[in-house]
Amino acid sequence: MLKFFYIVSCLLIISLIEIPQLKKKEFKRERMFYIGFVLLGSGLLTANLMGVAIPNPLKAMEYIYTPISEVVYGFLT
Amino acid sequence: MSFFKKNNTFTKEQQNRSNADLLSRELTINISTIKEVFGQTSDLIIRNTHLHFYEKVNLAIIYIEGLVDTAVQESVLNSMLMDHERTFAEKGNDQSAEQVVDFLINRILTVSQVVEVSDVTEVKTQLLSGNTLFFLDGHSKGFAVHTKGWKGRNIDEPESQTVVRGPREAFTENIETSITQIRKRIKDSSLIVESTQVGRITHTDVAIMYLKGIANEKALKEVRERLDKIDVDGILESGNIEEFIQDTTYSPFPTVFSTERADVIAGGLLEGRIAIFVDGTPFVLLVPALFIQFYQVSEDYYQRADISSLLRMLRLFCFIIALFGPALYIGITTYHMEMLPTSLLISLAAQREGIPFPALIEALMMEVAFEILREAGVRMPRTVGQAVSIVGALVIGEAAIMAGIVSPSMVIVVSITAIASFVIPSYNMAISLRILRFIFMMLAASFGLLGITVGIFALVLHLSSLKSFGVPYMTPFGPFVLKDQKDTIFRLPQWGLLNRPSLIAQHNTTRVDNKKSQKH
Amino acid sequence: MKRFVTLFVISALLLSVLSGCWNRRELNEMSLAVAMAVDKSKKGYHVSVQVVNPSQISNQQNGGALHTPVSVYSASGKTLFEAIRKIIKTSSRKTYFGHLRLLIFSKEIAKEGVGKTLDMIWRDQEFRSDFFMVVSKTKKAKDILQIFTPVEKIPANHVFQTLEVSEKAWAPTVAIDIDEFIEDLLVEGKNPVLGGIQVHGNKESGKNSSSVSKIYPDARLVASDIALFKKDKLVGWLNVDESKGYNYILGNVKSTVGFLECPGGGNITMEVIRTEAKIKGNVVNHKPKISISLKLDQNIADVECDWDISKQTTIKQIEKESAKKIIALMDKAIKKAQKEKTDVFGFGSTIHKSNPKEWAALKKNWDQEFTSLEVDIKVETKIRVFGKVNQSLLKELEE
Amino acid sequence: MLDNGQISSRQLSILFLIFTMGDSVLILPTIVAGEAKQDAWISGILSLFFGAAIVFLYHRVGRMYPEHTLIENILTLLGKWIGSIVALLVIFYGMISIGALLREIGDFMTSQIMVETPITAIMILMIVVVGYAVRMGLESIARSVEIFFPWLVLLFTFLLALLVPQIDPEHVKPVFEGGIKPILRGAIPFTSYPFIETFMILMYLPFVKNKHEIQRSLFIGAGLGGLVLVVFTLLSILVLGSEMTSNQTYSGYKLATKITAGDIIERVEALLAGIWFITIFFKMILYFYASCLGTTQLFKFKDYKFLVVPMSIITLSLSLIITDNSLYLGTVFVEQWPYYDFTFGIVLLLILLIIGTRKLKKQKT
Repeated sequence: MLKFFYIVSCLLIISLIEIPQLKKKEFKRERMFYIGFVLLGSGLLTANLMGVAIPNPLKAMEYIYTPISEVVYGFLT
Repeated sequence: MSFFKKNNTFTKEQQNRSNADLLSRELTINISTIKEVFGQTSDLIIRNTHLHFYEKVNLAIIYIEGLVDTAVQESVLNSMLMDHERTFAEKGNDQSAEQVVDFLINRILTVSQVVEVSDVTEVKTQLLSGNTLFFLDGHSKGFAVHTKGWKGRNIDEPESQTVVRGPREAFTENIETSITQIRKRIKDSSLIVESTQVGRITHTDVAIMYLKGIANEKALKEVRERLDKIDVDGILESGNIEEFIQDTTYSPFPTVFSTERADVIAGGLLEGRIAIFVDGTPFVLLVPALFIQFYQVSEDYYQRADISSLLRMLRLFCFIIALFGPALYIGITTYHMEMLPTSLLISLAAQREGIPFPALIEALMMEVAFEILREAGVRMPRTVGQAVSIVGALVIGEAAIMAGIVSPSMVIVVSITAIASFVIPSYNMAISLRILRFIFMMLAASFGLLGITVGIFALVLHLSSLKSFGVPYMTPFGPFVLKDQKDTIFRLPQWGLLNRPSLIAQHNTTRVDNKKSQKH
Repeated sequence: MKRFVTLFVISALLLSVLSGCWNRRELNEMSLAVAMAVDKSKKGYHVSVQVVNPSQISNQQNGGALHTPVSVYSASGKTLFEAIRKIIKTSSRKTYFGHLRLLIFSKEIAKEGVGKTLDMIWRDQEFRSDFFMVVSKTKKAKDILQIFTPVEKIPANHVFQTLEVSEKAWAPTVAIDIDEFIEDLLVEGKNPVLGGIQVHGNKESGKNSSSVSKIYPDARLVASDIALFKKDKLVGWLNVDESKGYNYILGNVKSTVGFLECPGGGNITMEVIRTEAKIKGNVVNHKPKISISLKLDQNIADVECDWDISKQTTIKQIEKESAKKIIALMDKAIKKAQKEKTDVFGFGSTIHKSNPKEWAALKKNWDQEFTSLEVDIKVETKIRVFGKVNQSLLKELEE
Repeated sequence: MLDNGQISSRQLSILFLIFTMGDSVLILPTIVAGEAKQDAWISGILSLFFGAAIVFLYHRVGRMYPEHTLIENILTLLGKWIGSIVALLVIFYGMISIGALLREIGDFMTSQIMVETPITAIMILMIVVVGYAVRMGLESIARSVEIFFPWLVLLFTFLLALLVPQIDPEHVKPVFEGGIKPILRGAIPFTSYPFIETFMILMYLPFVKNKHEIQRSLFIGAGLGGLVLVVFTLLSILVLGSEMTSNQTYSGYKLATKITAGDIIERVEALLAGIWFITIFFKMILYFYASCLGTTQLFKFKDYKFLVVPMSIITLSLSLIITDNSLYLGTVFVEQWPYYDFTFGIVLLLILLIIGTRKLKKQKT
């Protein structure tokens, strides 16, 4: 829990410094993306730290590539 | 003489700027204007008299006491008030005021330089720079006679950068003396001095010096622009200038080199660097400055090449110790004990028995105590300084160990680090190491060698992101320039140093006529 | 942007400082284990650890002889790791194994197989691989840790150095570290060996510090013999001669001593200074064959008989005799290993390397093949130096 | 150009060399020795030839539009819709690679050196520095890699010199025991980790000053990097033996523990871990920079620097998500990851090359 607070407060500080800078330059789209990305990232991070199961992208990769791998290995043994 | 020439163009510029307060033809009005400008200051001397040879005209001699060289001034006054009647009379007695002035300037005043002044601002500057002003009644221009000269320090040995072999001549606070010291060393017409004044109130003389055709034009333009941009009431030391013109403010590393040694500046100029002189300080700035430059001393070029190469390596080694010494000790003894030989580990462990603090706190305590001692030693009068060091040595070296607060090995580490940091020739680089050392200690205490590695990573990234007047700070390591390696960590013998650093000089990098360049 | 950069650095620093020091161990918060002994207990393992008392070792404090230079903690547990952790119950500090010098297995454990035990040590990152492993010939391995040793204050160091030096200058011992042991286990066609250690003298009084205050201590730790393993199980021992033979075969001998009986009574002693062994494998008609050739340089060290060694014929004879003797030693070792059906010499792996195709067929039944393996030994000795004198004193006295 | 920095061809060589070595220098010998046993080094030499072909492919793809990065190529050649999706996949590839690398180094640290330190802390420390590097811009990265390079060479020479006495030539025997198949099996990871994974270098080619020297730089970088890996693999086998090499999770680290030089230089593996740190760090930085730049080009942002913080948070969470334990990642690295690399590093690039050459031909006629 402490870790979580720590990370979130760090992010908050960094964001508070960065967002005004983006505002100054009139980067509107960039600002939206920034906020979106940070929220997505910290959401994932928090969920992970809270122990929520998140689908693992490697599982998808495993699903796609295992047949290929097996074919190649079958060929080479 | 280029300096003075440049000075003239400077005054012309100023003329254009302030046409508002032109001088009057009436002498009394002029005098009262000046009195008004300076207020009731008592060192402003105004003498009303008239020329000996042309009594018709009233004359005022104005100067500020203490700023003028009395010997020069005396001779000037002498010549003015002396009997020139006969020579003058030859030309007829009813001359116009212009002719009088002409005669006065060209025939009588036996000084190097006379400048016409026509407005009040200029009067102010001239007076304040120590010149003596003449005003003739009925003439709308005054004349500034060069009588500058106030008591300054004699040329002394450098205090901050001492050498065993090499010239013992340091700059003084007087900018003209300093410039002369370089001129004396580089007798070439390509040595250019550009003067300006910086500081709205102090009007400090600042001069840029470079070798035409050798110095990097881009950097030169940059220097001029940055100097022009400075807008502040006062410049008291070259450090003020340095802060205004450096590339990166938030970096512990200096990107401007400063020295009080004339030979270092001369050497830098020959490499194509640009020197910035500031009146009132013996420290002259040299740009662009590279990281490695702070680990070289002028003596390296006066000693034998092999010896100075070894000494340079020693200095870099000391850089590593000064930066990482305590951090490595903390990191290894608290995280990587397997790296120590067993017997050493046992003896370290024995020393640490009964020490109440963790290694980090122990090291911090010692380092802070040492920094206090060092600072005290610098600020103390010399006679008291001795006492401080004795007390310090006793407190740190003996009592702390006896009391069981720190372990002897920590004392060894801290003192070696301290001594190593004294080896670094440049004071401002040594300071940056002092700061970084603490950061590395923290990193080592929380992540061991990993923390140090990560710290080194960030440090190198930071260093390679720095630039000094357009030249990457870490040249010639990153970007790597093979040709320039000959004078960085190693120094080849003089016959090997035929090229100037390529990123600094950029063109005209050959030092010698190629036909004659080979050794025999 | 620049402000951001500085903030980035600062936040990184804060992170590192505030997050604390998880892995930090102060030197005075841990005890340094130098030797570990594993015995069998009813439940599982009985682990004893010899830790250093730094203040007694260091040169600083020479006063207090109140404490011993090392202490032994022990605990029992179902698994090795549990037992090691249980030691904390008796010791005030966490044990640190990064500087372990010696790992002793009791005979019982070795017979049951050390593989189980080794896994934890092999896996754990704190254990390095530069400690020696030995099998205790004394019944309880723990006893070995309790013997005071002279000169070297830390007994583990004493044993470590004994093993290291005696492997170099006295052939019949081996100093095996965990890397070598595990490599021998993993390699096809090779079985590992370990050195043996035992206590000579009075075990009980050797545990008292008064033992080392005598010039001749009551108990001494002696490295001797070689333990034969089949896979990870102890199956037998090589005695002094066989151990020597073993080392000759593997070319481990750097220097040792051998003697011959003179024809007219008395002995002549040779110092071996250089050896070079080559093992070659071959398969003829599906029958594996090993040939060993050994080249050996000797010095004459001690002539205690009246043999006339100034003659070249005598020297030739000595060379021949000593070669014969060494062949006998090697033969003995091989015989013993064949009897125990364990290929500690790696003949199998030699065959594997020279004839990989044949090996595929042989390896299934290698233990059986090994017992009837034909080994051809060739030894070539050369006498190089005769010391400061040429003729023996006895011979001179005769005249 | 978003970053108006430029790198010299020399800096490109070094960057590519370190990119090639990357994490391979830590884990590759283990994986390859697991397949090809004592013939792993032959796999390595074989892969050098495959690698040369692949690097040639990179060069050809980069040469089509010398001013375009990979993402720009994808967007122009594959059309708006397909292009955007493929570009997103490539960016995701970059990010998940950083996640995997981060996890790898975290696992390495927590299993070998600092057991009690939470992996998150180590990974945060790493990503902070990587992000810092990306913020500094390409020129700074290139300059710092030049500064690190001599140290890398020094450490490597040191390792090599001190391990030569430990070599046992018997360990490479018997050669060709299992025929060619195990060697080819070993060559799959040996080709994919150093050579195919580095296709992201195409994001950097437009920034090179001397375009005509790109080919040379790429070959020098890949050649030297590959050679180092072969030497490393051979060394692992010669010193540790193939059984031990495949038994150790980090054979390179184990190799460093073997260093002894007369009781003076011993137990220096924690220092030599610097080799792996430098290379893995730069691999992460190169992926990170490429991903940021790619995203910027895909969405036509004006600056890439603001992406650093959000991207680092996402990669950090990715590295936590992708695996529960180090073993799973290990198996994926051996079994599936090479083919994942293959899809992007070869299939995608070949498609781009074919479409690109056709288009260029059409423009000419």
